[in-house]
Amino acid sequence: MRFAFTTEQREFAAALRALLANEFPASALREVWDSGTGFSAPLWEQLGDMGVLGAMMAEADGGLGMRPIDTVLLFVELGRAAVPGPIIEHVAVAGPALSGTPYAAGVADGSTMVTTALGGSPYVAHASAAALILNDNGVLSGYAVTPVEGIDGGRLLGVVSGGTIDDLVFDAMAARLRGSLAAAAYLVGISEHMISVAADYARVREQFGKPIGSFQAVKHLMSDALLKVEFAKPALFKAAWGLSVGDGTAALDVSMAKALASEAAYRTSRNTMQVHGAIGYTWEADLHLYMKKAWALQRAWGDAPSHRRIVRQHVLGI
Amino acid sequence: MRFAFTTEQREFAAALRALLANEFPASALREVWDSGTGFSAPLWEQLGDMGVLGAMMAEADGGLGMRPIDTVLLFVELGRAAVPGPIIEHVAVAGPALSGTPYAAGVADGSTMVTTALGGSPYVAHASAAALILNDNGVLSGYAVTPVEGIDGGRLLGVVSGGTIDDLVFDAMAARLRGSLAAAAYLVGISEHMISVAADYARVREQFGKPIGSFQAVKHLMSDALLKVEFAKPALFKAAWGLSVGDGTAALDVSMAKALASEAAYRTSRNTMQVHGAIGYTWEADLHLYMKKAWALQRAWGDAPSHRRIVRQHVLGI
Amino acid sequence: MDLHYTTAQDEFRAEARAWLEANVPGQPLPSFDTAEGFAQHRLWERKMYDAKWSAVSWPVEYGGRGADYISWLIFEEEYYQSGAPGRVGQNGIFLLGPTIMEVGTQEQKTAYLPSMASGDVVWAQAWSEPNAGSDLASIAATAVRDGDEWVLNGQKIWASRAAWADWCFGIFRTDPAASRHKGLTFFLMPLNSPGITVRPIAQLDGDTGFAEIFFDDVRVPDANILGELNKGWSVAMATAGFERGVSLRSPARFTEAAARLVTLWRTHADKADTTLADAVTDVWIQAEGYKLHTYMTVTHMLDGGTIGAEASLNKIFWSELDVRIHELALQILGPEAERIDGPFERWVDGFLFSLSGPIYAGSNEIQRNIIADRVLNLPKGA
Amino acid sequence: MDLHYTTAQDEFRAEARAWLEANVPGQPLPSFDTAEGFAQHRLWERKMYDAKWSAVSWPVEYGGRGADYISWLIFEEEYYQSGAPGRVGQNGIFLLGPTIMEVGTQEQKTAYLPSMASGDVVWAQAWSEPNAGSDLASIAATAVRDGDEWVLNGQKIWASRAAWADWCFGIFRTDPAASRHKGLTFFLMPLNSPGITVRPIAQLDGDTGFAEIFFDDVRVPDANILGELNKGWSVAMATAGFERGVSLRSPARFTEAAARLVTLWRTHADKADTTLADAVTDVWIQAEGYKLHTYMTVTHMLDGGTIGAEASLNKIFWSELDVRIHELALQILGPEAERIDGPFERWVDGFLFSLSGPIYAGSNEIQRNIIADRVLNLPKGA
Repeated sequence: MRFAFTTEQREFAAALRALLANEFPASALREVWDSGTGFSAPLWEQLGDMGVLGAMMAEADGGLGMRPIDTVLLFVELGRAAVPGPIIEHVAVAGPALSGTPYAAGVADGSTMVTTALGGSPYVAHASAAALILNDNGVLSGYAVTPVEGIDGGRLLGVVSGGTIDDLVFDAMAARLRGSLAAAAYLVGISEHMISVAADYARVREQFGKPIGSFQAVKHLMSDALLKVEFAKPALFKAAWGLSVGDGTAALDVSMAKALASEAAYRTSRNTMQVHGAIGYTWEADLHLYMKKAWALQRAWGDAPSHRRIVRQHVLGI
Repeated sequence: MRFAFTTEQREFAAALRALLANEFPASALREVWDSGTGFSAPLWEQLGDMGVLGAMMAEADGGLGMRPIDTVLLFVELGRAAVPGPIIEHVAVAGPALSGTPYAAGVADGSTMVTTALGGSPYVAHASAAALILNDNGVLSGYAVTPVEGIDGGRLLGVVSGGTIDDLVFDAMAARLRGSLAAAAYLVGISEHMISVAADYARVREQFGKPIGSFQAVKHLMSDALLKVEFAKPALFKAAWGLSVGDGTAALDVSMAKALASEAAYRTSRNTMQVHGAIGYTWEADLHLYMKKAWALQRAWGDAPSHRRIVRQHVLGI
Repeated sequence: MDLHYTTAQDEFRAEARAWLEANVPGQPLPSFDTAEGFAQHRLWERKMYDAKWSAVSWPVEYGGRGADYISWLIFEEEYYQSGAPGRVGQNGIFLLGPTIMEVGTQEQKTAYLPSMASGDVVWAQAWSEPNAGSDLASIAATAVRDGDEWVLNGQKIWASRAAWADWCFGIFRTDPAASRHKGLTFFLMPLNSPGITVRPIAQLDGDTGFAEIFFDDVRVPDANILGELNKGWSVAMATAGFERGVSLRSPARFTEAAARLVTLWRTHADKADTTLADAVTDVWIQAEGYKLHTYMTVTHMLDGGTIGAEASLNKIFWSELDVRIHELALQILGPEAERIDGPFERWVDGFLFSLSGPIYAGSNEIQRNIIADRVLNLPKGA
Repeated sequence: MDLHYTTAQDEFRAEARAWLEANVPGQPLPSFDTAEGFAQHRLWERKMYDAKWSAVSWPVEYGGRGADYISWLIFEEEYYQSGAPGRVGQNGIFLLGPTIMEVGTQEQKTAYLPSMASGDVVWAQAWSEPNAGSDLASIAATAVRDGDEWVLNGQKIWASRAAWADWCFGIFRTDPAASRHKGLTFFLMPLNSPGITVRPIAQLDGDTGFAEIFFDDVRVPDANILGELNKGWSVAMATAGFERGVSLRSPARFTEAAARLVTLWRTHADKADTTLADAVTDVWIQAEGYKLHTYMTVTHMLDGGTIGAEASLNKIFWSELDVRIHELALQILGPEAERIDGPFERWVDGFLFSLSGPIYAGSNEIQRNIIADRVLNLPKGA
């Protein structure tokens, strides 16, 4: 029994965090929103160079052959920076499913961007940015996208039509689990970022002659958010381990992780916005770029109630 | 449309409040707990003299012929003092049901104490104190009581056996509605008392060199309790009016009132105990005498979830 | 107590419903936080004014019907049920108007009220400043007397409707020696006055529902002071009382939203999930409770009572109820909740707007302090 | 990361389970907050000590097994699952014991630890004073040096187990010139010392789980100081850290309670009500989350890490989880929840006890301040 990450796992995540802190501040994310492309081509290339895009693909495909436990901290970091584009879909979901296929090399180095349509949504996220869509039947290419306006400028939505499907047999259930897990990790990362942004604000913003962070009401809003996030993490990490070693309760653990992470992220968005006051309700403040990603991902890959029902089935049998 | 009480209604309640403030402070309630009788004989007599015990019985029976709207404020006051014994059962439930029966005179002047067994509980509250039990079949007398220990020393529980039943046809549904309404009113009264006790404590108790009531954490615990209570009241009063005039949605309104009052009372018990700190966890502090009554009555006459299901049936049809 | 409506009230309701059914635009108007939408909403205000529906509770001479609060609540219920447009004239008709009637001179009433009721003059409110938000008393904007005029300087922010409004009202420091709540005066001025610059601020949904207003030697005559010199705080608090209390958020708004949520539940929710059904039922109950609470409050006011700090209870209640209603709607919508331009746009917009509720008109944290201090008489915080 | 237990850990679990199955009393013992129950619980501690189970994580020389934290968690899981009695020796074994091992002298370790592990000496903790509750640093009880002895005066309150315990520990002001956290010293003393008066306090359930302790010229030798003179605060905080952190409330307590709640749901709840089922599922998830969080914390400590203010996160989490578990149980029980002497007595007692969780060991309001100040580095409050 050892509940800790290896030095290698922590160092890879730290390197990614450093890269994103330097290369992808909130201003860069805002540029992506303004550009209307839904992703950052230069960042995508850097993530490819770093090996992140093919991290979970076989080494034979040019990937790093990493398991969920090796990459869960990476998704926390990708979430902390709210990296736009199909990062969850490409890296955690499609990548491993496409290992050993003719698409593998392009996916591993990122030159072929893939998104997925495995959820129950009528809309496909990142369809316009990606070249391929992995759906339950296989790999869709040459499709048309009718865009619809989504809440998150880093996650463009569209209705997909046409295209040619290249049949592929893969474990769609396992793919969904990887997606839910990566989304949960990403939500934990966003939440930690929102907390840190709100704490910074609460230290400097003064009212009644004192920093607002010195008022108990603000302290408790912040503590309550942190509490939710801190107690989502262990469930997240256990689920990542379970998926990696094929533990019997891995699917259950993923549902617990996604339920806890979704609720933590939503609560954090509410409390940190409240701490910001009116400025948190503006388009100019960066907070909304992260809140809106959290609101989209809290439902993508299964919202908290649906994942709790999965746990309920296991615990209570109904 | 006029949502206010008459001067008479308010003055009767004010008189009762004054009587209870003088005659039945917490020390008197504590004596009842210590006595193990579950009610106060002298107070019962005073309430009889005041007309409260027969308030809802016909004048021909020696009652005051009052409707729920005329008595709802009385039950708020009875709750504020956490008056022990079958006050809800005798006054609101059995009294009107026994109008015009041979029992009427004794019930109206209080010389015959009645409790009820119309709920789904295996235990009968106040059975040992009362001489008669009104159940779905009629009036039970000469019964034996096997006491069980209840949480509220002002509401003794027992298992009833034997006795002779005097068949009586009465509107048991209406009786239950009157009981739920009176319990809701009583819970509002207890809640207001717990809030006032905790506010008094927060004004004088000092920590960190200041009254604890000056800390936002304490202010917000208190405000949240008051918020629940203030928004339970209008629903309570509307239900009392509806029962009085035979309004079509009266049953629904009673369920709303009991659900809101039960939740308000429980939240108030939690928040006011937290404001008290360790002293609130003691037997010596008076708070527990009121909290435990609230915990018993939040479930008696239907708890919040069951009453909410009744509203759900009306609103959503499931 | 008699919760039946009178025949007159029933007839008033029928009249309002008939007019609304005949006149409410078939298509929802564009957001009044856009230039085009603002213009269309102004026309709607005019249309209501011509039929004497724009300010039903106002005296007849100023364009109202002299209706009492109960009738006003009835009108609001019909208004929200009819799906009529939002009230772009709200700052004036519901907040400033009642204040002018309370403390204004006859000249001011005659000058401002009819044009306010007709929508010819739409008002923006300018309370907050960059360093005076929750701590409103730390107003720094100044007004200095110069002859029979005042020269205003400073900056206001979060001024709702200011992007396209005609006039604005706010408080300025007229006695530099006084501090906090003292020495403030309530001014009214046209937004096109020389020296005023308006910078719209985009809110969560991208629309510019509020703005910054910069005052650079803006000259305002003595006559534009509302209430007494240096007594602006109490005038402002009267207005804020209206805002937090009954007038800003009439219960009809929430009973209507709760009813829409019930419909959404019927059409889109999994009926076997009683968790969701119970949650929907709970907000329906809360909306009913808020409605009843308001009828009780207005009866109290009709009896000559006033609402003070209790208004803070309302503000917390409706703002948290509004958030909860929309959270549940988005939960029911699931993946559709991520789309903001689709058939469910109103729910997503409503969710974003609801998040401002716990913040504006005094954050709910401040409201809880007010309740503790003034209703429960707890000692003031450090 | 490897969440599989090692063979040695599996064997340890099997050994613990076997012993507990063979030795746990068939009938629950009377509450250790009664004289009779206290005596019986003391005997149980002795029985565990004889089999080396009373303090598994302690070094062998003091009566433990030198088990690491993981094994301790495993033992706790087996212990709660077995329905074994509550630990009357808890204050000593889980709180004071570890502190003595950390800062005590060899003499103190030899003198106090074995008798603590065996239950021969049961310890009471005496932190709070009537005017030093949440504000623990405002300790007023004093200790004045007299030769090689100290003379203690003052009053302690909420001293758990003090009604029947043998010894107690607490902090006293030894430097009258110093204020707040400075000038305090940590003392150990027998409760039968001349000058000590113990007044038991009845708690919510009527039992006397804690007491007031009055010190009237109580003489304590130098040797009974734990840690350095005037450094009592840091010693106390180390102890409190254990209390809020892993040691006081091992997750097994809550996973076991959640499992019992699931059983209660199966036997007594309306299965069509998914609202209740989802709520039960939610607390089951919370209990699992707390367990996993503890395994992560413990691995961190095995790697040489320490837990500081993060302990406050644990304390809030387990105390609120415990309340929630029991609220749901009482909701399921319905009318039976009003009876306290029946077949469901454990649930009702557990509910009452759970309400103390958000208060003792530092109220959850204080814990939230600590998290904000020390984990999130927000500015200290006024």
